[in-house]
Amino acid sequence: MDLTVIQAAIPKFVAGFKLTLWMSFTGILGSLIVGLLCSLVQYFKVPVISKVFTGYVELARNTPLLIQLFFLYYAFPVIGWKMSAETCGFVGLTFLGGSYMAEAFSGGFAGIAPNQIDAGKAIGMNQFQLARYVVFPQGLSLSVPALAANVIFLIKETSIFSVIAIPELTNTALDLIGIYYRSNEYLLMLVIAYAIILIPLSIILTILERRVRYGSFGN
Amino acid sequence: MTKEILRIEKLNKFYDKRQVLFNIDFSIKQGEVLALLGPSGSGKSTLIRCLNGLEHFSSGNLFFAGKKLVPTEKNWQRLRQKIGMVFQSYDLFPNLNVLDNILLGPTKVQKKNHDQAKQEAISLLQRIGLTDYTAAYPRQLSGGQKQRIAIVRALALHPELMLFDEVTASLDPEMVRGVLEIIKELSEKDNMTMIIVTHEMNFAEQIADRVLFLDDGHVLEETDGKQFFVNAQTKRAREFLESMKF
Amino acid sequence: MTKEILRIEKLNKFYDKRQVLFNIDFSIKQGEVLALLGPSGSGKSTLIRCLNGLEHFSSGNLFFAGKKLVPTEKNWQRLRQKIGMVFQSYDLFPNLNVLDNILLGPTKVQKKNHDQAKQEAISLLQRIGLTDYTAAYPRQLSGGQKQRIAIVRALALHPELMLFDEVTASLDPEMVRGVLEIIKELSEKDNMTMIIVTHEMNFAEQIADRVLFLDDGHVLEETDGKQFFVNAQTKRAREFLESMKF
Amino acid sequence: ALTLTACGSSSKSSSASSSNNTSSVAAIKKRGTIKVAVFGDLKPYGWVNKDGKRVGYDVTLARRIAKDLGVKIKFVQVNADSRVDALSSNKVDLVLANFTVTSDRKQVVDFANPYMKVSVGVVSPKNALITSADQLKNKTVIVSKGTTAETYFTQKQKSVKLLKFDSKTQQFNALKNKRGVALADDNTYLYAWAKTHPTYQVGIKQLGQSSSIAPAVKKGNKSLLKWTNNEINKLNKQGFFKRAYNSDLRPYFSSDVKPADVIIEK
Amino acid sequence: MGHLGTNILFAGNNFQRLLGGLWTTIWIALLSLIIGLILGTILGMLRTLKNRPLRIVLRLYLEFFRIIPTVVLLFLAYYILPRQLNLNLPADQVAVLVFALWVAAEFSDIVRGALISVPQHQRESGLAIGLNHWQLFRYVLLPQALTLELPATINLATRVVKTTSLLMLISVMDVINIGQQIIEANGQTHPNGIFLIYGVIFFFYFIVDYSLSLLAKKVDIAKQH
Ligand SMILES: Nc1ncnc2c1ncn2[C@@H]1O[C@H](COP(=O)(O)OP(=O)(O)OP(=O)(O)O)[C@@H](O)[C@H]1O
Ligand SMILES: Nc1ncnc2c1ncn2[C@@H]1O[C@H](COP(=O)(O)OP(=O)(O)OP(=O)(O)O)[C@@H](O)[C@H]1O
Ligand SMILES: [Mg+2]
Ligand SMILES: [Mg+2]
Repeated sequence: MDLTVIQAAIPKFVAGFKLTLWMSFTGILGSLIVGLLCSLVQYFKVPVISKVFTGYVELARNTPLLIQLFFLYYAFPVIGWKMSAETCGFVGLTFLGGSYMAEAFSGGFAGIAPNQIDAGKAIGMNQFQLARYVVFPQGLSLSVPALAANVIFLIKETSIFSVIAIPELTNTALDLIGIYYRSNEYLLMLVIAYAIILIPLSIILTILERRVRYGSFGN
Repeated sequence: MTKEILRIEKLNKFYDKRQVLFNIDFSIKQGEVLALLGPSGSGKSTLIRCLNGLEHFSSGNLFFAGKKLVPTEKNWQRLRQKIGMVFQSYDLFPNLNVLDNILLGPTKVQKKNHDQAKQEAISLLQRIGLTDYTAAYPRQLSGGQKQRIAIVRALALHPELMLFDEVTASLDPEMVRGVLEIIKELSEKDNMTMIIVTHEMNFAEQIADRVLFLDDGHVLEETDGKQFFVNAQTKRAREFLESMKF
Repeated sequence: MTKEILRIEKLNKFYDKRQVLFNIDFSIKQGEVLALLGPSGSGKSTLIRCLNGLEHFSSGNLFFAGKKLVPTEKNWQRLRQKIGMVFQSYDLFPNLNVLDNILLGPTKVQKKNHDQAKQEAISLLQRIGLTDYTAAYPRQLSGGQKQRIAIVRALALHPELMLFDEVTASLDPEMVRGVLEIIKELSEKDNMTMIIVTHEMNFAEQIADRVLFLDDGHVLEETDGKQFFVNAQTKRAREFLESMKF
Repeated sequence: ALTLTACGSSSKSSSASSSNNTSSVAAIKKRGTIKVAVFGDLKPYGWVNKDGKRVGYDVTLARRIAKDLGVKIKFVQVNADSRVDALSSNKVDLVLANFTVTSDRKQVVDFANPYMKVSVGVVSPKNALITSADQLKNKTVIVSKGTTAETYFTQKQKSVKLLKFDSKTQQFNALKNKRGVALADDNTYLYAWAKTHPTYQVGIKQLGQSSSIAPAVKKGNKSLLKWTNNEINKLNKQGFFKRAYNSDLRPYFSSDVKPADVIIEK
Repeated sequence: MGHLGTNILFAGNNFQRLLGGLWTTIWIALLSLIIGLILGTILGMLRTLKNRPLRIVLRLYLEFFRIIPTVVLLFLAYYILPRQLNLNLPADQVAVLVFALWVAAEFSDIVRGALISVPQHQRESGLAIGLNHWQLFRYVLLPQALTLELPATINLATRVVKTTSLLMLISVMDVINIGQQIIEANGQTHPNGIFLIYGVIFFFYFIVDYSLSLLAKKVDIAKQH
């Protein structure tokens, strides 16, 4: 282990670190939006669109991100659709993550006790009021654990972006290894970098989950 | 003759192909208390849930205050504001505190003035002796307290008819009394019209003006309250009453 | 004098720092039926669970058939074969059918001969009228049937003492009677020694030789069965009895 | 991080000491197979043809070496950036994957005698041909990770933006998708690639110094190094490389490329 | 379809080669699952014990595999393991090792969750008929946990299959690597072949994983009845 090697590589890792964070952030945000939209459409059984979304969820969930990225980055330009690597990464992560988030939200909505829905109806709520005051607030808190797991999962998935030449953390490490042949140092730095992102995040999410599980609604 | 609040004609209900309610006919007048009794699985819950559209009946008619209901979702939703219902499961919304649980219906559904609704809610809470719990969350309450608040939540909409489906069945025995007393007071002091499903035979005996005895989805008998418990008409009902005592 | 089966001396129980049982003393003789009554949270379940080591008591002694128990896990496990217990929750193993539920104890724990154990199990099922359900799985049974089988499962180990903790509390009212009748028969025909926690006061009145009334973790009174219900010694017990009737 | 705590630099800790050299000539012979790292997508050096067979100039050399050693051959497909690790982790005995000799690499592996000449070239579309390095300033150039082209730009022309890929397939696809103005790699494969892609041309034939390509063994593997050196010399004398050029390379090159541009003959 | 280069798929033995690659993918996934599930069950059981140091060690193990991306794990095992531990395995075995350890970590959490969600009264009624701890595990807790965790297990299996796509990065000749060889070998004759080949691979993965997902849904629904 050579400290000077590590020191010299820090700026590059910092750049990769920032990019990993940024790509994760945008991709997860996109996933949450897509997932919420999908799950709402599915919850209200909007005709036709809900079928289309179900198809999308199955397709995205059951194929590897790697292939999805290959398609976006290498195959689509052949038929004339060309996006930058970053856009491909964002679209790919959102495509995959949206389906995972949709499942998480749907799971939450489905987990609401039927007597809660009955109780809402019994005081005269209409569909929209039910969604707004019963399904949504309770479903969201029920889906928190699954959402949290997806957040971690999606951040890890950004490591695959190296195949489309996005210089995020994993790509940075592999590149440095290719140039300077210091696998021990660079892989160690890589592991540490992921740990710096994921350990605190995982702790925060666990606390959040526990909060929600013990139903500390409103306080 | 007092006003008829609700009437059911030839109500039939199927779950898939299985019929669970057969040609149910009955009506209830203003201020009356109707007890719905019968063995487990006889269709009591299904019937009472049909009355406010939580289950859709397969055929038959429902008249409310003399007017026939056209069973669209919109009409049901309007009707439900006039029919309060309390269930066996503690069904308060866990994400709202006691006051917000009570206010949700009046302010969001009926769009009443918030301050006025709040004043009214607090006076209802006073009546059941739970003003201290205005800001508490459901999980901080005992089962008996939750059920009393569920009753208040239904009352806050000023219903013309209240439905109670085994509201004490999940309660600790010592909690039962408090809840039943509220219901009794509602009938006696407020002259509230009510349909009650219960397994507390002593309670039913004290409160019911009339008893509808259900077995296997059929109304086996419809008898005056006092008479039913002393001398039920059908053998099945007498057997049932017997099994409820140890 | 008949043989003493179980004796408890100065039993204290803490959950963390909170004491929930205080200096409990009592004993039960062969063939006796002891009813453990008291309000919710008074410590009935905790006490009965201490008797077969599902909870570890913090101090005190337990004597079984005159011998003091050294409370190691091994000794508890041995003792549990002599003390049958049935809970409020239907506690059959859902992954095993009725027969296997009953046979698990005799064959795996007591290493009895499988065929012999099976014969015995079937004759027990006969007694409760459920031979048809030998191969059924718990989910195919009603609550009452499950509880009766849970009793048989405990009996299959030939216990010298049976503990019942509110075994009818989660049952549909019509199911209650069947289960209580089995328990009554066990006492009357088989002269089984039993400790019973129940909220069915009528039942307790009929079956209890002696009543231990608990309140807040203290034994408030220990009274002869007949006398307790007619004329309880303490005011607290009389209030309690009152609250149980509607 | 468990595995990483107690390690020295990769080169030192992993040098093959003579006592437990699992890639010595004797060890290979005893094992009966030699493991050789080759490319799988670098036509015409190491690639898999339509029938799924490994072919190419490097592959032909590898097969010959195995034959002369009297052992079977096992190919391990690598990418440019994993060639060093493949050796130092004992994944392979020998690298024959168009491995350019550089002073950096000499620190971490041992090169045998070279068998090919090479320098960094730049290929670009004919309609926007890049002919001098100056044209690349602030433009995006496509490279493969761990190649001499990458190193060249990283060290000598910092103003060029690099888009770095794992495999040759990916980098050429990226060029076709116009993800950069040009692609830099060893001129030897650019010649071949340009021939089959007539809208492209190798506008810069040589950037920086010319260097050579050689077989590589794990640092300190004297036994296999010595054997390979002798082998290369012997094959040279026998005209093996010329024959290999004619069969494996010439069909893929355009006519302006001469054997002397590529192979080394003494 | 002609311009998309359908014939590239059936030229030579291309299709068989792709299927061969798919088989590599599947056997690696399958073997890792088998090893991982067995190991995970044992670890999951150990994690319910009250032994604190043991639980901490197993928790660290779980977190390590949960936090480090699989690509990185593969590189670590492929390049670092041989040097530091002198354990030199071929790429496919490295893949099985990494995936099995990863599956074991994830599965131990599933098993643990299922075990502790077996209702408390099941545990107690087991004790009440005199079962010892091992008998309790063997006859009561484990069988119930196994049915509880079946859908989660199948979901894990789909993730393993998907993650095999990373094998190309450590030189395993999986379906994607072979697909790239075919694209490269036919590059100038079928410029659009890339679309078709990736499409076929996409479809392969989808078929395998979608059938697994359907199975998981079915099991889940069956469980609710
Ligand atoms: N959602 C449903 N789908 C199919 N069948 C149902 C459904 N709900 C109830 N049933 C059946 O309808 C019949 C009547 O049930 P219901 O719950 O109305 O009985 P009940 O008289 O309220 O019984 P209990 O006293 O146990 O509450 C039963 O046979 C029940 O199995
Ligand atoms: N696991 C536990 N941890 C902490 N406190 C407990 C626990 N179990 C019970 N308690 C407390 O011990 C006291 C006695 O509880 P216990 O369940 O024995 O009462 P009970 O008489 O059986 O009541 P019920 O009639 O409701 O079953 C209660 O105050 C309860 O809150
Ligand atoms: Mg009901
Ligand atoms: Mg209790």
